[in-house]
Amino acid sequence: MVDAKDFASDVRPTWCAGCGNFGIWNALKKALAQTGLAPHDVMLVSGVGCGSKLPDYTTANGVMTLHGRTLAVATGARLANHGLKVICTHGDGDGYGEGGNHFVSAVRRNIGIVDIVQNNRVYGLTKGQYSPTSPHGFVPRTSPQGAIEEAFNPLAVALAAGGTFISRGWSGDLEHLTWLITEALGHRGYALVDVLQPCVTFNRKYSYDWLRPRVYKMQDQVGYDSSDKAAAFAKALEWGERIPIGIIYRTESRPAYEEMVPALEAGPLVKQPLRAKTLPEYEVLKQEYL
Amino acid sequence: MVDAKDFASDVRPTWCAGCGNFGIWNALKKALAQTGLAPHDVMLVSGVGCGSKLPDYTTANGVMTLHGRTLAVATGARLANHGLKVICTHGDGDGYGEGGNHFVSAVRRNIGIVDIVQNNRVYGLTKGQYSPTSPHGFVPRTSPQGAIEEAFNPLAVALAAGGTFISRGWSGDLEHLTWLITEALGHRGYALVDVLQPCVTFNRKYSYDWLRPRVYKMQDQVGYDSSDKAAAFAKALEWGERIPIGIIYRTESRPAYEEMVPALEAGPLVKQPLRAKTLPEYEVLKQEYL
Amino acid sequence: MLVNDMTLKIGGEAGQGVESTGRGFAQALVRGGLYIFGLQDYHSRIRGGHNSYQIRVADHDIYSHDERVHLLLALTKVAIDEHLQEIVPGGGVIYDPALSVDEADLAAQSVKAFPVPLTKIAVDQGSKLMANTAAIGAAAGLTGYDMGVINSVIRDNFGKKGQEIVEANLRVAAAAHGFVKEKYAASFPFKLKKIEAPLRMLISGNQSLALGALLAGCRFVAGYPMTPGSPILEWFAVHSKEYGVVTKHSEDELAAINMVIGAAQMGVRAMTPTSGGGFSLMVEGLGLAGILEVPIVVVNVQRPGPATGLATRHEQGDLLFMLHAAQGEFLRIVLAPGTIEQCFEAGYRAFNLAEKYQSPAIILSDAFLAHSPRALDMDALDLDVPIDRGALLSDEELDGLTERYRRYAVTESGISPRALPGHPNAVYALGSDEHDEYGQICEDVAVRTQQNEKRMRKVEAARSEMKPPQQYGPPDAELTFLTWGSALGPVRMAADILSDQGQSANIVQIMDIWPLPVDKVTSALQGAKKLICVEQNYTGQLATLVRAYTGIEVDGLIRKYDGRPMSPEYILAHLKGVV
Amino acid sequence: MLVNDMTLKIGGEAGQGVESTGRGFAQALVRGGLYIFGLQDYHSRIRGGHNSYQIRVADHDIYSHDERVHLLLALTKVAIDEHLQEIVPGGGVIYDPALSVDEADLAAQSVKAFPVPLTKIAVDQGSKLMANTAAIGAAAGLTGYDMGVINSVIRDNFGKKGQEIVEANLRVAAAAHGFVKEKYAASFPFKLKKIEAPLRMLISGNQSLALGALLAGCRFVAGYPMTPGSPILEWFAVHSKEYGVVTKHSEDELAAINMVIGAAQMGVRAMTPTSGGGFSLMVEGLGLAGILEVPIVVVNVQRPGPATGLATRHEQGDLLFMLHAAQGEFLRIVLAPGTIEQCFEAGYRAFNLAEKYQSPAIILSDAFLAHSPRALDMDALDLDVPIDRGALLSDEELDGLTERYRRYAVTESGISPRALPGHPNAVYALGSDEHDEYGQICEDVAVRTQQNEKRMRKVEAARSEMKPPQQYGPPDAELTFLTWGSALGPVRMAADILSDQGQSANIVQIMDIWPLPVDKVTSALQGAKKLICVEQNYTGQLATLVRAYTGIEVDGLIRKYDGRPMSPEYILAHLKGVV
Ligand SMILES: Cc1ncc(C[n+]2csc(CCOP(=O)(O)OP(=O)(O)O)c2C)c(N)n1
Ligand SMILES: Cc1ncc(C[n+]2csc(CCOP(=O)(O)OP(=O)(O)O)c2C)c(N)n1
Ligand code: SF4
Ligand code: SF4
Ligand SMILES: [Mg+2]
Ligand SMILES: [Mg+2]
Repeated sequence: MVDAKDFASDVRPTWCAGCGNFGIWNALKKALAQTGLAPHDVMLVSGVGCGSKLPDYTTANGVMTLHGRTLAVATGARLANHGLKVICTHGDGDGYGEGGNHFVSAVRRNIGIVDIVQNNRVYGLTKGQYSPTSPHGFVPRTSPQGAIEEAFNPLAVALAAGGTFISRGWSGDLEHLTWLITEALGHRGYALVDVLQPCVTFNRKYSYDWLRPRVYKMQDQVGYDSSDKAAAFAKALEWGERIPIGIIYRTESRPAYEEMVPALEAGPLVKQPLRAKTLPEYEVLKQEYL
Repeated sequence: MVDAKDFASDVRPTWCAGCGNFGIWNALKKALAQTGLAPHDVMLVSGVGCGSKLPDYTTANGVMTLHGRTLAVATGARLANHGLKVICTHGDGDGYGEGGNHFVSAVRRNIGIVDIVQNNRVYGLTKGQYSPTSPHGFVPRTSPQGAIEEAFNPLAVALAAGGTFISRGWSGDLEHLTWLITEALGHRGYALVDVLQPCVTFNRKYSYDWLRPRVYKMQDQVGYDSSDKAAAFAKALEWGERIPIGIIYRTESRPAYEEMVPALEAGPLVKQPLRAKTLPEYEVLKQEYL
Repeated sequence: MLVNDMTLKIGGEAGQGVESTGRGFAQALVRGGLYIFGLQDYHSRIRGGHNSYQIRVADHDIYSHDERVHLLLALTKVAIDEHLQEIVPGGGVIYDPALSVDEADLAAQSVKAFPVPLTKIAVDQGSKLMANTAAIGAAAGLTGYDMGVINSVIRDNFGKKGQEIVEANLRVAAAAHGFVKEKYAASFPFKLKKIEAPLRMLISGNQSLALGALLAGCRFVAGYPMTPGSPILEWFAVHSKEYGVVTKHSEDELAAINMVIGAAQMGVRAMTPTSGGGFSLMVEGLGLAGILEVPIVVVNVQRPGPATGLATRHEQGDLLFMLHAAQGEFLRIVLAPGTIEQCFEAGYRAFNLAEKYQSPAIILSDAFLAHSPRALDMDALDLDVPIDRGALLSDEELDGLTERYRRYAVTESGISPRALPGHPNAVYALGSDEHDEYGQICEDVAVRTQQNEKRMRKVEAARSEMKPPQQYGPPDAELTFLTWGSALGPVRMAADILSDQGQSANIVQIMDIWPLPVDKVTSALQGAKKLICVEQNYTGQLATLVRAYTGIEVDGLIRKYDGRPMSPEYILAHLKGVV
Repeated sequence: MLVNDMTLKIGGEAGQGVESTGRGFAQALVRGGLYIFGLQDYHSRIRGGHNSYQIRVADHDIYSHDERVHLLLALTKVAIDEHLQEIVPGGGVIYDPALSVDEADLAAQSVKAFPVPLTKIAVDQGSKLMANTAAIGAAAGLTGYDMGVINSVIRDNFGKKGQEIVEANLRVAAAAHGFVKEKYAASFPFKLKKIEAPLRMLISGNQSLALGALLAGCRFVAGYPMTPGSPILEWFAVHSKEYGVVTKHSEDELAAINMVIGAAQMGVRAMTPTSGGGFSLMVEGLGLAGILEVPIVVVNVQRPGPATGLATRHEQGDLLFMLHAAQGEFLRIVLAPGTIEQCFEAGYRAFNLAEKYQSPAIILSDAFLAHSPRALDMDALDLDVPIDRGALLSDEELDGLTERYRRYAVTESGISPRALPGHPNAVYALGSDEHDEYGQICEDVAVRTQQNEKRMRKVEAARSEMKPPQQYGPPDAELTFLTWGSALGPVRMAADILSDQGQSANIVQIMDIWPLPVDKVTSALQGAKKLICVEQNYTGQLATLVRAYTGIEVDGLIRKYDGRPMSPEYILAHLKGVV
């Protein structure tokens, strides 16, 4: 049996002590082990940022790509080899800022990727600029005027874009987050796991102490129907004194993108030979030009 | 008095006969005239595509930018000179495909731009590929498998992203579209006018005959409260036998982005001198390095 | 009377079927054993404007169009206004008398007027939509061309519309043919005659490039539509189900190249076609492939810039851009084919080189090459292309791995044996930061130096494998043309004309652009008595490149930057100015 | 005893305040009339790892660090492990005895150990957080430096935290100073002595560049954070309210450059700062500015690639990329400053050149230049910078306009008088397609040719205005260094050392990179007896550029590509290999 420890690598994370990324990392390792996946069954794709260094600290296949391009690389990887479980781990700047267009497209496309967004509501690695999810009025060192825009709401946008698994996790609750990730791993299409992740260095406001009393679990909400879009939209907009975590919306009715691609019916693309047919069968292509 | 004709230029549009862009062009000219704007008061910004050629046929200031970058250029233009009315006219590929990240950001930013999207649900100028708003199953000449993704829903996404004026127009109803654009011109922040625009050459499905019987006007819906987000979300999702047009959601409670920028309190940036202060007042900057 | 040596041109509005008519006639000529070279010219608009399709035909292989037109099929009056000057004395124009053309204008140019009631014939024998078929029939009648092959093309092209439509078109063609043959054929000296010959294909650069890539095992193509690169994406989309290729029209070009990187890292041969503007958006991704050492293929089918420029037209303005795109330094392979055959070759070689050197490979094509069909012998494209996957570790080799896998093992050649993700013995993560041999992020001076040098050693390794320039013509010629890309065709035709005139010229064409095989280029150029560079840009980019690396300065530069392709006449006319 | 000629180095973990401590000490030195050059070195991580801040100090102006360290303030044991080798014999290390350092290791290198209970002193006199202040006090004690200036810096830097904190820090510094002075000062031969001098600034390249741009009237700055370019955006954000600048942290770099284009088209001077990776995303926008002829300024502060590479480190790998970025051909101005003063100059000249030639202008800086502060005389930066808005039509001129305004009027210089949008007499639309004089989309051959030639004429016009290379040293030297960017500093120091050794070397620095002033460069290089190019990349990009355009090939190349800046010692050591 694979154990969570099998997913740790020799490299010590460079995250600040107390960083919420530790919680996400631990939950991911546990969830992978619980799901029975081995390191070689997994492809971790990240971008650039504090959180995006996760694959460097993890024993699993991985690619740390460019800032913002995480989902694009992951989509190509998934289509080339859907035999591997493709999981993205990247920051809110990477996922919703620089990578905003890929985010909306991945949701809409319902590509079979688990997308864990380490949402600390700030740019960590570049030292504290505001991010798309920073609230209006957030004043980073670098911008004394503060953020003028309203915060980006990933859950609501994912819902509007046709998402099929939309959830929020919280890095301060290992057990819940582990469970949430296992659920996401079981989803057939694109699964968003937006994680509340304290950045103890640059975003003092969303600290553990601020978040812990506010979060509450959707699974405890009797009567909540996670397949009801209108209800999900209301929940997605909820923020402040009470912050819902867990699965906001889920439907298994839509096939994943890769299930609909004819060329993938014969199995993962990379396992197929370079040529799908014999050479003479390609000769007929020349007939098109007679 | 300015007349709609004053906004026409000598250049004959190169659009196909029957193209829905004619309706949008005429409505825009009428709306501008009705609003009392003169050609030099207006800055039209577009991208690349059939619809994006509109500024070439119009007498007004204009910039036809790159495919997808319409809103970014327009945002810079607006911040540099909010004395001009900045209006974008661009296709669905430009606005929601290549320009997807700028779309979500402009909505969230609530920058004072009227954004008219010529939504023909196809790539016109590049000859008929599917666009983000093409429905699942749309089969263009170039892609016999058809579109696998679900269509992008601009109204729902704009709502989720915090939009303050979200509307749909229809190029087959000049009067209604003219009215809608005047309303958008009166809005203080970002105003989305997504227009159903038949492409008679590459998208035969969404023809005038298909659309005309389906569209109905929101202003005729007694009891509809366009400031109710939940109701708006439901309306935004409505598509098929009945297609709502008009204002889906509107709030005037949020200031436009440019209203919150300190440097713009003194008036349009371009009207201010290159240096905000006298030379000696800049000398104090050197003190920071002592 | 001149047989099988002429140019036909069809001109009309966008939406009138200029391209399909031109292609149909060209097809008929090829089926009749003739060689043709087709040139398309169209505006960036869907309807209206003026388009044309020009067919140079001969009984021997030809490499480009030229500027003389012998027969114009004018679907509009504008077509005559636009092209009358191009028609040789004694040449003619077929048009519908409804166009109200003044025959005197034609006569003033010694051009013959051949009014033919095309629409009327079409309406009488079939329907109004068949006027173009009438034009084809008329052209056949005038030139004396075989109606059997014309009819075979009509049957094939209208076949899927049903037997009735086919029959009607055949009637229309026959009627127009009969009308013209009787009335005008005797007065037109340029004739076309079917000859016995093996089967030939009528194929363009984009098509042969796609074919080469498919045969190389390309199984993943992502792209965002952009003229003139997108036909390659569309070609794959059309063939995707049959040949098991995943094609993806992505949200933008940033996504396209990054998807391709993801697919290639998994081990699939993957490609993205685009044009310069789309390539601009792929620049960062190119560097990602460079540092990750992931083999990808990017096709840039050039069009005139800057920015949107002239979307449907031709230029070779991106050469130096390809060589230096993206921050930092890393190997990229750049192949610039100049013929349809070379497009095919580049299509498969790019994959082999990319995988061998674990680097991005760029195929730099251009609109002229992409869109212009030429007649090719069937065996000109040998589908049994070599496949070299480079240092790719097999499952068996990985099974035997005993130590931790080092994705970026430092080797003498700079190439590190590659394991595809998924094997339990080779679990590794790689990244866009500088990294150590295992792929772990690492900022050490020694590691940086080692890895940087390892990557850059691949440049020299690849350089030594790059092919020498292609050379054409007598080695001791008075004049040497240096050229690249599709300019080669017109240059070859110009050199032939010069040699017909008793002058001697040879040609050095550089297809393997980067890493520039400096020694091979130097030795190819060293003997040149007078070196003239011909390229389609303003600044003379190839000449600059050659000077930078070989020190050889050209004696003259023939440039063209108006968005239209070179022609032999243009080259000869400008030769006077530069020598 | 050696006075005012030494290097101090502070080393510790990220998060320990290495940078602020180093900067504080450097400030105190500058306030004491000394010249300093500061070198920062840090990892791409927020906490942990090993960072350092090195201060070269002298009584005369200096242009770079060098490799000898005289005094190390070690905040961690790692700092000693990392830097012991750099310390000169007789030099020393200040550290807290809690670090459990083996003094024998130091002694083996003839380095003196100065254990000081920094934390204890801090705790006793103030708080634990003030250990770095103790280190500064200790360094002052050891070098005999004036506590008055140290105290003034403490007062200023801690002032906003309140009087209590200031007092405590002063006590801590004094205690450490007293401790060290008494115990160790006599045994340390390297001393620092305050001298009378005019006020000087301690300023880095990013800061002076921003200042230059602000004074040029830059009122709009958009960018997406990317080290080492983002400090420029942050500088403007901090000063935006006071000086009326609109700053925008945009959704991505594509947005940033396009916002800047929008703002500049409206008439506002606008800029976007980034690094190579961000620049890669701006490539398409650069071409847009090129064809629209909109004056924008783009700053690329280089860091090592490819891709993410070494995010916080240094390289000069993007030179040729800047020259060829984007499809098609158009003018871009490229200025590559090599000193803090030149950063300021580039900051304003870029705007003047951009507006004069209605083109994008790129300032190509680098991490070393951006981050390394140097002491500058107050009048080294003359804020009264010239402003030239080029052919910008005034409201009065527009009032008098009688014919339709032609935005792209064909002129001899290629420059068309520019009207800003908003005037009733000059209503026009422009676009990224090729266009006619009015800005209307146009595909005509003649118009394309005219407009393309018009734009390209600006290249030659700008070329003639580009400054000749900067030259340093005796004209008839035996050795000529060719260099660019921040490599200049170490090259100057190396040349000084050579001349101290009785050899003679001079320097040719090219700041005005593009359009390369070919004649001026040729004449600057022509007399060179032995030409050695020094640059911080693998392939020798400046040498390639110079050869491509002047035909001059360098005799040798000194390169460095490990992510760390050049040093005089490195140059001298490698000189042997290349001459
Ligand atoms: C194209 C590009 N732009 C900018 C950067 C610089 N950059 C690196 S990480 C980062 C932001 C990190 O924020 P986020 O994605 O939220 O991750 P976090 O560090 O907070 O985990 C930025 C802007 C880059 N590497 N590439
Ligand atoms: C970067 C870039 N990619 C691709 C293109 C090619 N292109 C031009 S227009 C267009 C799509 C047009 O579709 P849409 O925006 O919906 O406009 P429409 O023509 O339908 O009005 C594309 C892909 C381009 N000009 N630039
Ligand atoms: S800066 Fe913030 S996000 Fe980054 S490692 Fe530190 S705590 Fe975590
Ligand atoms: S192709 Fe479609 S969108 Fe374009 S002009 Fe024609 S009808 Fe209009
Ligand atoms: Mg973050
Ligand atoms: Mg469209």
